[in-house]
Amino acid sequence: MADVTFLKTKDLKCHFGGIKAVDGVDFTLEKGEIRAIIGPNGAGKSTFVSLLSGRTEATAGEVEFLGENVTRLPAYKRVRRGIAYTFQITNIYKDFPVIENVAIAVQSRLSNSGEKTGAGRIRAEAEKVLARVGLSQFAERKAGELAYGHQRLLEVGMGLALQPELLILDEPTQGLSDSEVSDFCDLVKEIAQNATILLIEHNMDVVMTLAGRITVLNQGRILAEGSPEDIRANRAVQDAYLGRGDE
Amino acid sequence: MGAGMMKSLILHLAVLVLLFLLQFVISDYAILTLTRMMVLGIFASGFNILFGYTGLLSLGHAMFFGAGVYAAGLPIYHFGWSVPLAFVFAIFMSFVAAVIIGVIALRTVRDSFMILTLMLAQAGYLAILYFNRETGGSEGLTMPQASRSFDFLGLTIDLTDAATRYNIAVLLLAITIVVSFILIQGRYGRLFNAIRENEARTEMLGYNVLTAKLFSFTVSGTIAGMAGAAYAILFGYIGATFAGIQYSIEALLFTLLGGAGTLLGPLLGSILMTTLIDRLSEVTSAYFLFLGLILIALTLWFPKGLLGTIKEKWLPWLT
Amino acid sequence: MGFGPFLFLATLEGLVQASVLVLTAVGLSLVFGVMRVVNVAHGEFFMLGAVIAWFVATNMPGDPAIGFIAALIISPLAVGAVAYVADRLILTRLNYNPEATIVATIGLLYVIQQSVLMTYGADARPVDPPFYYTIRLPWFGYSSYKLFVIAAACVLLGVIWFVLKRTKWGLLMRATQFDRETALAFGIPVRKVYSFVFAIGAGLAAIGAVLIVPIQQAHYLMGLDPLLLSFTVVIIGGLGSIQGTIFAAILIGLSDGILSVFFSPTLAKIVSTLFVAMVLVFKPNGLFAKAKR
Amino acid sequence: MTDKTGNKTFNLTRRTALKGLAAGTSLILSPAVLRHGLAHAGETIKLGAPIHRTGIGAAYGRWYERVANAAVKIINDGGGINGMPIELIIEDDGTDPKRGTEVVEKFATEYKVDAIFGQLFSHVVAAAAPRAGELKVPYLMCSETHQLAAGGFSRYAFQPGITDVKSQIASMAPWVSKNLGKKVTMIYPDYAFGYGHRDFFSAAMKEQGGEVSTLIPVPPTETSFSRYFPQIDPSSDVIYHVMVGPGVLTFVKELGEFFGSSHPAIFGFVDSIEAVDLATPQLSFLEDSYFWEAAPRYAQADQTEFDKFYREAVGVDANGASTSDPKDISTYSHMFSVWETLFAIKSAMEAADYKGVEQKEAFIEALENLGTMEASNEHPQGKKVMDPKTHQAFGVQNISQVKSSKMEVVYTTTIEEGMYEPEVDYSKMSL
Repeated sequence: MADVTFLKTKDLKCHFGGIKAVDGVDFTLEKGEIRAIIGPNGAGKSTFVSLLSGRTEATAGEVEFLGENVTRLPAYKRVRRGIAYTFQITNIYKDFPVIENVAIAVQSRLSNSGEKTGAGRIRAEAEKVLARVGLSQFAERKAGELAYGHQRLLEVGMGLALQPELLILDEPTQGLSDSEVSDFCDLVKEIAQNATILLIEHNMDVVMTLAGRITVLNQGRILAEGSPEDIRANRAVQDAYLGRGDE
Repeated sequence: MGAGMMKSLILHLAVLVLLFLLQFVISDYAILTLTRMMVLGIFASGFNILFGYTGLLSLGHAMFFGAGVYAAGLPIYHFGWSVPLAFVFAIFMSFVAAVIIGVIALRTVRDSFMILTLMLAQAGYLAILYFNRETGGSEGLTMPQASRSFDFLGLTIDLTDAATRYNIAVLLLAITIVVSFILIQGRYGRLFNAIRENEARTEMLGYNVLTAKLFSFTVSGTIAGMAGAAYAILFGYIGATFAGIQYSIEALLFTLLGGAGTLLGPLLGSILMTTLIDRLSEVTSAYFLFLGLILIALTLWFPKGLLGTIKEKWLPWLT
Repeated sequence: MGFGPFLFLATLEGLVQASVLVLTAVGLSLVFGVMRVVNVAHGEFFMLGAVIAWFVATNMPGDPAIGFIAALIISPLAVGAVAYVADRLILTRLNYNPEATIVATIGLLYVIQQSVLMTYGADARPVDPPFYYTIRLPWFGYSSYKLFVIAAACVLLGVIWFVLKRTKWGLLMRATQFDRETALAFGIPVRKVYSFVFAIGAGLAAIGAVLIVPIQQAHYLMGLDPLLLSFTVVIIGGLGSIQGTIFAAILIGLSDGILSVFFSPTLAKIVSTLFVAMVLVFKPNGLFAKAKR
Repeated sequence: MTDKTGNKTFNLTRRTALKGLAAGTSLILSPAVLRHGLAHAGETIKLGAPIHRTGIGAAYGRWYERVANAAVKIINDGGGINGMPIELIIEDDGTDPKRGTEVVEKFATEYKVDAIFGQLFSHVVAAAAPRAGELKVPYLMCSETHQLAAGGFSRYAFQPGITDVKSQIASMAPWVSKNLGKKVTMIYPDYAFGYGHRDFFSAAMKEQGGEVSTLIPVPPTETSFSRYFPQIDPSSDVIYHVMVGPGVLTFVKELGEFFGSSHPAIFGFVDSIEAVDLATPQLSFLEDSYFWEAAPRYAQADQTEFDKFYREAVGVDANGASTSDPKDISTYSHMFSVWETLFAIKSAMEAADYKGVEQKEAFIEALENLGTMEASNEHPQGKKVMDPKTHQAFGVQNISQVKSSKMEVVYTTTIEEGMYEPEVDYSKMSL
């Protein structure tokens, strides 16, 4: 096959002492997908995407991104290759203005691609990003003073500013109101036109609206994978959600 | 942003010009002490790059100040090097020291980083005592008369002359402020700030945080070393005390008093603290008591230091 | 003298140093562990303990032992009280912000040091040990009081262990250390716990000082060394780990004593300092850090 | 702060801030009028004394200050110098090289003193003395340091009140080798002060046909000493010790514990126990041991009238303690240097008919030519001879033995025993 796989993991493992958070995951992701990862609490979803982004070091196995083995690369190098990660717990520069939060990301992208990093250029690009996520009117506000939903948007905006190949969203709609959630879904759809999206999500409505395919993790392993319909019908998945999964 | 930067630039240049002009109006004594305050202000400015902007608290920065002092003073004393050569050499050696120490120290974070820098500085201090036959140990060495004046680019520079020393200090301060200004206003400033505020996030935005910290550490250590070299050359004495812990603490105090993360803060802190001690010691030898009370008061009512508070409340554009 | 006795003496000396260090460092470790603040004035609490011991011992009539025992009780209480007041007046108001606390405690350091200089003076003053007996070994003589210091430190550590693990107060402290927010949610008076921990930490430093003054003298500048050493011990041992602190104190006390057998003393200090530094580099969270996810 | 009211607040507070700034600036820039700037030149002789009031030298500083005040009072009561009273300005130098230099600069430029005297610790002197020379102020140290006679400073630096450490130490060697033994173990602090002893005494012993067989340097921060004692060569005749700082009582006590009753002869420099009461139980081990003393702390049977006069003026009793507090022990073997320095200044100024800075050169030449200063009320420690080349005065030294917790002089050296070839000639340098 001429095309390389966009993202692939082989027998990926991550153990903390005796806890097998991720225990042998083989996973593939094609370019342009919106993929959701679901699973009960403690299934290893967050650890799994942390392994992809490089925040956590794998105990064993491999991660391959665009044909390159990135397993041993530090996180920042993976970001430079196009893997962007947004945090589950909002992780922004709370004391900085909103626009500065995005500007930091923009500067990273520009300087890593060897482009000019003049103050004016960075600001212009940052403004564009803010407009896309709908935060333009808050540009000069302290990020920490934003409403929670807006902080989540800013978090996504920072990922977006990197213009990633792969955007990993870790429970992006947690704590958002219904109207915010639907706006958010529209935003993700728009982003998906230029980027592949990997989404950890508890809100099944969001998952069903957005995801093309769904991967179900349970106890560190892949339990099932398929289209939303397949997953809905899958017996094993229902069991996992209906109480067998401990923690 | 642009306008703010302009204002900030003008303010800093104005301060430098003011410092230059002051020599024509202030007393002889003020010239002498202000010279010393500026050199120590440079030291604290170097410290501030690391602490104020990048958020890394080193408790051992005297090791770089001391490295500068000795790398400049020893070749002059033992080999009769010319002053400019020794000065450049000292800056280079501080740079090398900063890179090596940085590579080691930056393997640790927060509390461990603090203690590790403290320990390394202590080892350096003890090494000066250990090699006392060369360094003069705690007693130190008085620079030879011959090094008190030198020819440079056709000019004869007399270091025993107060005005000459003052202007050299202003020049070095100007270089420090301008270099720092360019650094902080540029992309490294943004990066340093980002690391200070949220290191994990910064790494996940594609920055090589470790390299950036090492860069900051190196710049910081080199500036501190330059200050040390200037001290040795201008005041003609080198001694182990300059590598001791009280100088590491002093850099921290100057910075915190003046305002961490402001370019002029460390200088302001140096001037205020030294003046305070000087004036208080005229009326009481208990000046450390007052100093202690002032420090406590500062943390209670001016937690960001003087310029830091001014910046936060009134002048957000201040660099 | 043969090498064996030499090493034996160095080990004894190392143990005495470790004993005093361990008490001082456990105090710092408690403060560091529970309150997460760096108390730069800790060494001054140590010094204050020594100076108060001198005041008590010289003003107590009768046998030196009575003065010593009185000092052992009064000095830690007095120093603890000073620390308690400092915490109430300053640290609580700073909300225990780490940087502000460093500066404020540096301020406190100056205040204590200068106050002692003005009242007690610049002299080094001795306190009579409770007993004078010298044990004569075949190779050298050794002070029985020093052996008493080692024993006393062991007993005190036992008491500390008991308080921490077996009493309500210990439970409160450990709960606060484990998770401040949860502790608050469970109605633990965190502020009060903090003030008491700060006082107890200072009191422990004072006990260490009372034990040491019959060996070395009370002097207003004596606080710096214990401060640096305690810091080192606490970090090497791993933040908030009392066992780690004890282990590190013994390690550092002994290595300092024994290294000086092999190297010239200043070189020995350099080597042991660098050794500690390297432990930090390769074990950044200390030797006894709890595994973190 | 909202936009509406913001402006007003801004202005108000900015004004306040500016006011503060202005106040701060004027504080920094104002010449220190205060107490001392007011007197006009030619009315008084201004002498600046940077004293170790705080820092590691504080125990010495306290007594230096008392001696200086006592001497100035006597001079002023007697009509001052050339009809002008001395105005004594004292400031703390923190026993710190940086602060010490700052204070010297302040005396030179702000108070515009006629001379500076009184610094003791050698690291402070090493930093401050050259700066005084560059500011062209006569600088008289009361330090014992050999740096001056070694040629480290300038023509403005003098030490007229006390013999330098090289001479003190060298003059001890003949007596030690003759009376105590030829094989010496030396225990000394591992820093500058100790190196003088290490180098000078080793050389002087060699000249006497003896040797310093073992050197035991102890780091300055050390608080416990037992573990160093096994290094003492058991075949030594003499243990030579010199310890400074707060650790000395521990040192002696542990030495006693280590050795018990049989031990080599012990010889030390009294620096170890300056400001320390010999009658302390911890020091009982020193009984019968020997000490160098410059001035005998305990009034001797043959006490001179001069010593009596000096003790009374300063307020020191026959045991070397303060007359108002018998627990307050003086630094008797060093502090006389302040006294003698002040009288040397007086006599040189009188010789130069000094009225003000115009006669500075004459004053310096007069200091160089002080020549022999006989034992007198002005020189209670004994006769001194000023060397015009090295700017160093040489005097007699005493060896005392501890008897019943007091020191009895057993031998007094001649000045010649401590003389050495000049290493520098300051008098030929320009002013």
